[in-house]
Amino acid sequence: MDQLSATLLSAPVLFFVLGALAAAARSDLSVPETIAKAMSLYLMAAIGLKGGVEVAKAGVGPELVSALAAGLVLSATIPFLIAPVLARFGRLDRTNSGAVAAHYGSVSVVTFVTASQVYGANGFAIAGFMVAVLAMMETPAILSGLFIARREKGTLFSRELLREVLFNGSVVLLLGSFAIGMVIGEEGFEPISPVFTAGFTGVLCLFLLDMGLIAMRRILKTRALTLRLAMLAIVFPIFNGTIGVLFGSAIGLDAPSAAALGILAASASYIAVPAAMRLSLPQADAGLYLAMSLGVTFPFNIVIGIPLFRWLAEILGGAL
Amino acid sequence: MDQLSATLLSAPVLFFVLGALAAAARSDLSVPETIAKAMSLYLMAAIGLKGGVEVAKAGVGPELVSALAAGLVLSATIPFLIAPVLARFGRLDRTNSGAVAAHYGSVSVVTFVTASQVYGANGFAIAGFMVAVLAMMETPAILSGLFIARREKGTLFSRELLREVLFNGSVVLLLGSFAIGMVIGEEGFEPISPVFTAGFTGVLCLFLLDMGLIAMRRILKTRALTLRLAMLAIVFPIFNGTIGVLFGSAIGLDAPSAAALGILAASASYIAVPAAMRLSLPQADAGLYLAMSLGVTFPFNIVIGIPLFRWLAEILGGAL
Amino acid sequence: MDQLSATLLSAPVLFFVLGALAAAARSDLSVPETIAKAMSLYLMAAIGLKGGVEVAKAGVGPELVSALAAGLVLSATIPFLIAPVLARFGRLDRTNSGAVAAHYGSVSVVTFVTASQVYGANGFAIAGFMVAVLAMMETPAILSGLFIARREKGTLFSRELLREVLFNGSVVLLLGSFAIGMVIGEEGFEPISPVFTAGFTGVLCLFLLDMGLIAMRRILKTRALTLRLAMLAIVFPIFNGTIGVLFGSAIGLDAPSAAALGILAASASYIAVPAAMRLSLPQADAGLYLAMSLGVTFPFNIVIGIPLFRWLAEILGGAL
Amino acid sequence: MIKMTERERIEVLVDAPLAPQLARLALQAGITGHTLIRTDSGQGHSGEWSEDLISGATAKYLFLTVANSESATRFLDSLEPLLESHGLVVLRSIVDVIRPERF
Amino acid sequence: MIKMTERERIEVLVDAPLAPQLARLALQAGITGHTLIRTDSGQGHSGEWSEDLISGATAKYLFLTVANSESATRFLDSLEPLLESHGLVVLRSIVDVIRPERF
Amino acid sequence: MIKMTERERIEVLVDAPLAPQLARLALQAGITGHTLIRTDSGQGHSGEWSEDLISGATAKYLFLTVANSESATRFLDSLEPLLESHGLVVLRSIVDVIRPERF
Ligand SMILES: Nc1ncnc2c1ncn2[C@@H]1O[C@H](COP(=O)(O)O)[C@@H](O)[C@H]1O
Ligand SMILES: Nc1ncnc2c1ncn2[C@@H]1O[C@H](COP(=O)(O)O)[C@@H](O)[C@H]1O
Ligand SMILES: Nc1ncnc2c1ncn2[C@@H]1O[C@H](COP(=O)(O)O)[C@@H](O)[C@H]1O
Ligand code: NA
Ligand code: NA
Ligand code: NA
Repeated sequence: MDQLSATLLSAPVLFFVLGALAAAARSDLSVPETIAKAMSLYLMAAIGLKGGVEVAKAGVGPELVSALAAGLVLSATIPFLIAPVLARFGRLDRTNSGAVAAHYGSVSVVTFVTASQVYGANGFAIAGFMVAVLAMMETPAILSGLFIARREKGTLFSRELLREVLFNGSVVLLLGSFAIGMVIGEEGFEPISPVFTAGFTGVLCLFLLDMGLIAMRRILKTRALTLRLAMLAIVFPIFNGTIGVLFGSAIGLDAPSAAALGILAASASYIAVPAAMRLSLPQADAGLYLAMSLGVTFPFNIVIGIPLFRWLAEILGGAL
Repeated sequence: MDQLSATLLSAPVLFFVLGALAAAARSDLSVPETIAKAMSLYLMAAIGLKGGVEVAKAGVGPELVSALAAGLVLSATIPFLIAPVLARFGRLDRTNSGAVAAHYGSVSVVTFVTASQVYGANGFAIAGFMVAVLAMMETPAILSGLFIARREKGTLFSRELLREVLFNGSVVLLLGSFAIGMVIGEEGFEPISPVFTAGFTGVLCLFLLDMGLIAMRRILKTRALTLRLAMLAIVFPIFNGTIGVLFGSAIGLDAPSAAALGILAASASYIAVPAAMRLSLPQADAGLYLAMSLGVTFPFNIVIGIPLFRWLAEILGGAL
Repeated sequence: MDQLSATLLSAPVLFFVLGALAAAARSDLSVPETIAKAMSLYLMAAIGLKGGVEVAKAGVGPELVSALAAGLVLSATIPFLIAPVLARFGRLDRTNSGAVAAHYGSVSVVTFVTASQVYGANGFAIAGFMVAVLAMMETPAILSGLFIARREKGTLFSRELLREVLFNGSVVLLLGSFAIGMVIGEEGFEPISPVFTAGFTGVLCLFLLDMGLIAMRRILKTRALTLRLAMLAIVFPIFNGTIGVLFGSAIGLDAPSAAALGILAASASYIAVPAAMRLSLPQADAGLYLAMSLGVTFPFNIVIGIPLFRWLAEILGGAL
Repeated sequence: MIKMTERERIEVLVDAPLAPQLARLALQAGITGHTLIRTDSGQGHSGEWSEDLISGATAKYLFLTVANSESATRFLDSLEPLLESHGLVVLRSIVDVIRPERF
Repeated sequence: MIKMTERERIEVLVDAPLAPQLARLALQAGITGHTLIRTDSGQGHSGEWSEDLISGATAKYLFLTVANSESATRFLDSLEPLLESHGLVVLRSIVDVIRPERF
Repeated sequence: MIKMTERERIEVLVDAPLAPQLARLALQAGITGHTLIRTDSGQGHSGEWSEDLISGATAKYLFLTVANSESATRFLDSLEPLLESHGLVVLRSIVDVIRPERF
């Protein structure tokens, strides 16, 4: 797997590793929280814009619709697939099973963004419309997770929650930038391209530096993460990602986009879903789901998942 | 008006609209306050530098002096023109009339910056020295507004206020960067041009995204804004902007710079003046003047005012 | 000294002066603290990366090892050289002598960064490996300063302090980015070069604007700075910097790198060391050491030291 | 000398996403005003937390409200069902206020 | 056991641009120390506010000062003219302090 | 009506780099919980400070902890050696808490 070293030796991933090492050495290096939030907004706007501009150029075919449908199905279904494993093998109660499962149904924007940068730098370009799939997959899993957690209890969804699901900040920004990209097209994108294209990889480096710090500190601080759950946090991305790649290949996506669907399925949310869970399932243990999604699954995907699902998608692409 | 669609379909304005829509849908999308402040500092430094570099290149003619004088007169006079309307038609007491009037005499840096970007992208370039006029117009209106509000009461101006008026942060940064631009000239600007020129439009997009969120939330939250006052918040920019364009054309500015003087006159402050009013007229209703300037006039200018005053300036330019 | 005007009229230095003037006029201009921290992280990552990429290109010779040794000796020794002067001429007690001395043994990253930008823009390029020397010099002085302050008292170093010294945030970031630069080389640096190279000087301008504000406010607010101490804050950089240049020339560094070693020796820390002193010598007067290092020595080096040590290194380079 | 009157000061340490819910409960108890104060980090039985997370899901606010005794009691009672599930820390003390009619 | 002495704790919720004025009034009342604490948002009779505005004009601080009874009373009295115009929320309570000579 | 019990509220204004040390002392005194609150700026005998410095060395936090009387006293006693050297401001007051077994 030559892609493994290509991934591992790219600047963004190296900065992630640097952050993790610094945190492991208990260094006091840290990125202010508002800066991290700003970089995350920037990355979402940039990836949305670029996707929209590409779609404006290439047009949308029927694969957009099937990819969106695939994303919806994956996000809504994955929680039901893995919740029983969390309960039985992971020994979690129903509330925590539902909360963790919601994270794995949803997606990590930065994992997608890193994959798109790493793949793109090696001539393996994800289709622009996959950004819409990314946005589509953010929130359905929240509803599935809540359904699992409180099957027989009273009201499932408060008004705040519905708003969180429908008009979640990252969903709005991703889809909004995507739409703006489609409206302005290549020509209108040119004056903002220095910020949103040329600046992209550099900002991603700094953001991943912070993610490395946060992920490692999360692991070091956690009390709730058992060995069983840590194992699941590695098994889930492999399992879900494989389903994603297979699904993507089956509906006729090209290899890079099928790999991207794998990345999306494999990744776990650590922004939209934790906030929704604090709101709707406050009894669930935040330390637990963040340790799994941010502390284990995120690093695994950045370092292993990205080359792995490319490799799988290329094999399938050849096979089909 | 083809410029209307050129304005409306430019990336910065589309991001403004995205922000407004997100806020209207009660999305939780938000830009951290310190990031907004940083972008605002960046935009002021950039516009100042570029103005200064241009003046270094083109030299200053007599129109700089007359433009500065025009700006001073407009900023100091507009509050007196509109305060009676606020009191009679708007039914405000004298304190609130003075406070609101001060906002309309002063200017909005971002409205100017957006106009300069939108005009420039369409080959209608505002002269560099208009940045100095922008800085000149920031604070005289504060004194006029206070004079209106407390005509017969004791001391008009405290020491803090005078410092606020003379050494206000944005005035200092605008004029300082302008001076630095004049000193370093085109050659010295080259190494910093990737940040201050190439980055400009992209940062403006993100800033306007935030302004859209803030403006719309301001409108949704306001209790003080009556229908009459909302109408005035649209009539004032049209009236003041028209005066500005006429004045600019009369003193011999070229069409883009006359349009810019219109934009300056039409725009209302939401940074320097509110802070000064909290300090010197704490009884005035902050919810009210921010709703008018930020909630109504700012969006109106971004979407309608910018193309409107260009159109007016071009007609007058042809006529004179 | 033509370099003096080249330094003084460069954009970064002019922004520093603008900040200082604004603070002197008691303007309310300010840069949010988190933004300053973010820019400082950015500058360290950028300088580290560029140093590493250069070393990857040019290879490391024996001068890296001797330069590192020289840096270590300077950082550990300078506190012992100047502490007696602080005690006798400066009239400080032992605690404060040790605390201030530690600052002068350590280094200011931004002074180095500014020198490297100013020198580079005038074709006087510091060798890439000097970044490693910069990192090397950050923390040994902390141990020397503490040794001076509490020679006969119980435990010298707590566990927190040792971690602060070994894994200090800026040391980790500088060395980490340096290593990443060496790994990715020129080719891997290309996609991130728009952020880390093209953006560098512009960000430095904004950062120095803030440093000007902070340095001048520090001076205006200080109560502890006597005339004698202010004089020392100018004598020390001249003295230490001269030693640094001589040392650098003696071990065979080329003129720009010898000048850089002078800058490092001349500069005083205002990030790593103050934090360590609050932790380990809380009785020392923070107002005092910050006034000296940040309020006097930093501006002196930016404006005078940078051209001075270049001039000295060029003379010595010709003489040797 | 300025006249001051006793009121109750209620402080609740609350997860950021739940703060609006507290504001609503306070309103229902007849308390019109509150102020949210930022916290930075902390430690308790459920471990350490700090604001360093990009989601903001684990950030906490100190919810401060001053009210008369009846409203305060109503508010505290309405918090009861949330106490366990939301891990709230609730403090009450006595303060003197000026212009008591406001609270 | 460490010795503690009673002092008065005064807290004033104040608009950011007005905080320096409070510090001056406190000094005039003979109080040398104070601390400003950041707030995030709030709600009162005049509606909601939050720090989300780029001007900072609507941000608020909690001005905290501890003082002996005489200084505190002088300070509170000097606030009287500002109460209405500046919409201040003023709280007073009793605290025990160490090293009472400082306050 | 919800049952409340008296506890002691200890607040310490502390330099940012020293906050972890306080947390350790609190733990040693048997106090498991605390919250750090951000401050912005202040003024005292040793002059003004504000968070405007890039090193964070002069930033301060308000360290807040609620504890029973014995633990609180142990904690305050353990602060004694730091009082002078670290320039701490220490406040104690009484609060009512819910679920007293937590504190
Ligand atoms: N009862 C209260 N408890 C705590 N804070 C309050 C209270 N009433 C008002 N405030 C704060 O004071 C601000 C101004 O109050 P008002 O003048 O009533 O709008 C509000 O936005 C709150 O932040
Ligand atoms: N009386 C007081 N009330 C509130 N905070 C105080 C008081 N005195 C001192 N402080 C805070 O403690 C810090 C250090 O005080 P000092 O040691 O007197 O300089 C000050 O900068 C204030 O933030
Ligand atoms: N005794 C205490 N004093 C102050 N804050 C506390 C205390 N106990 C808990 N907290 C705060 O409440 C949060 C949750 O507490 P816990 O539910 O015990 O984990 C902690 O992280 C602290 O921020
Ligand atoms: Na997923
Ligand atoms: Na105007
Ligand atoms: Na040095």
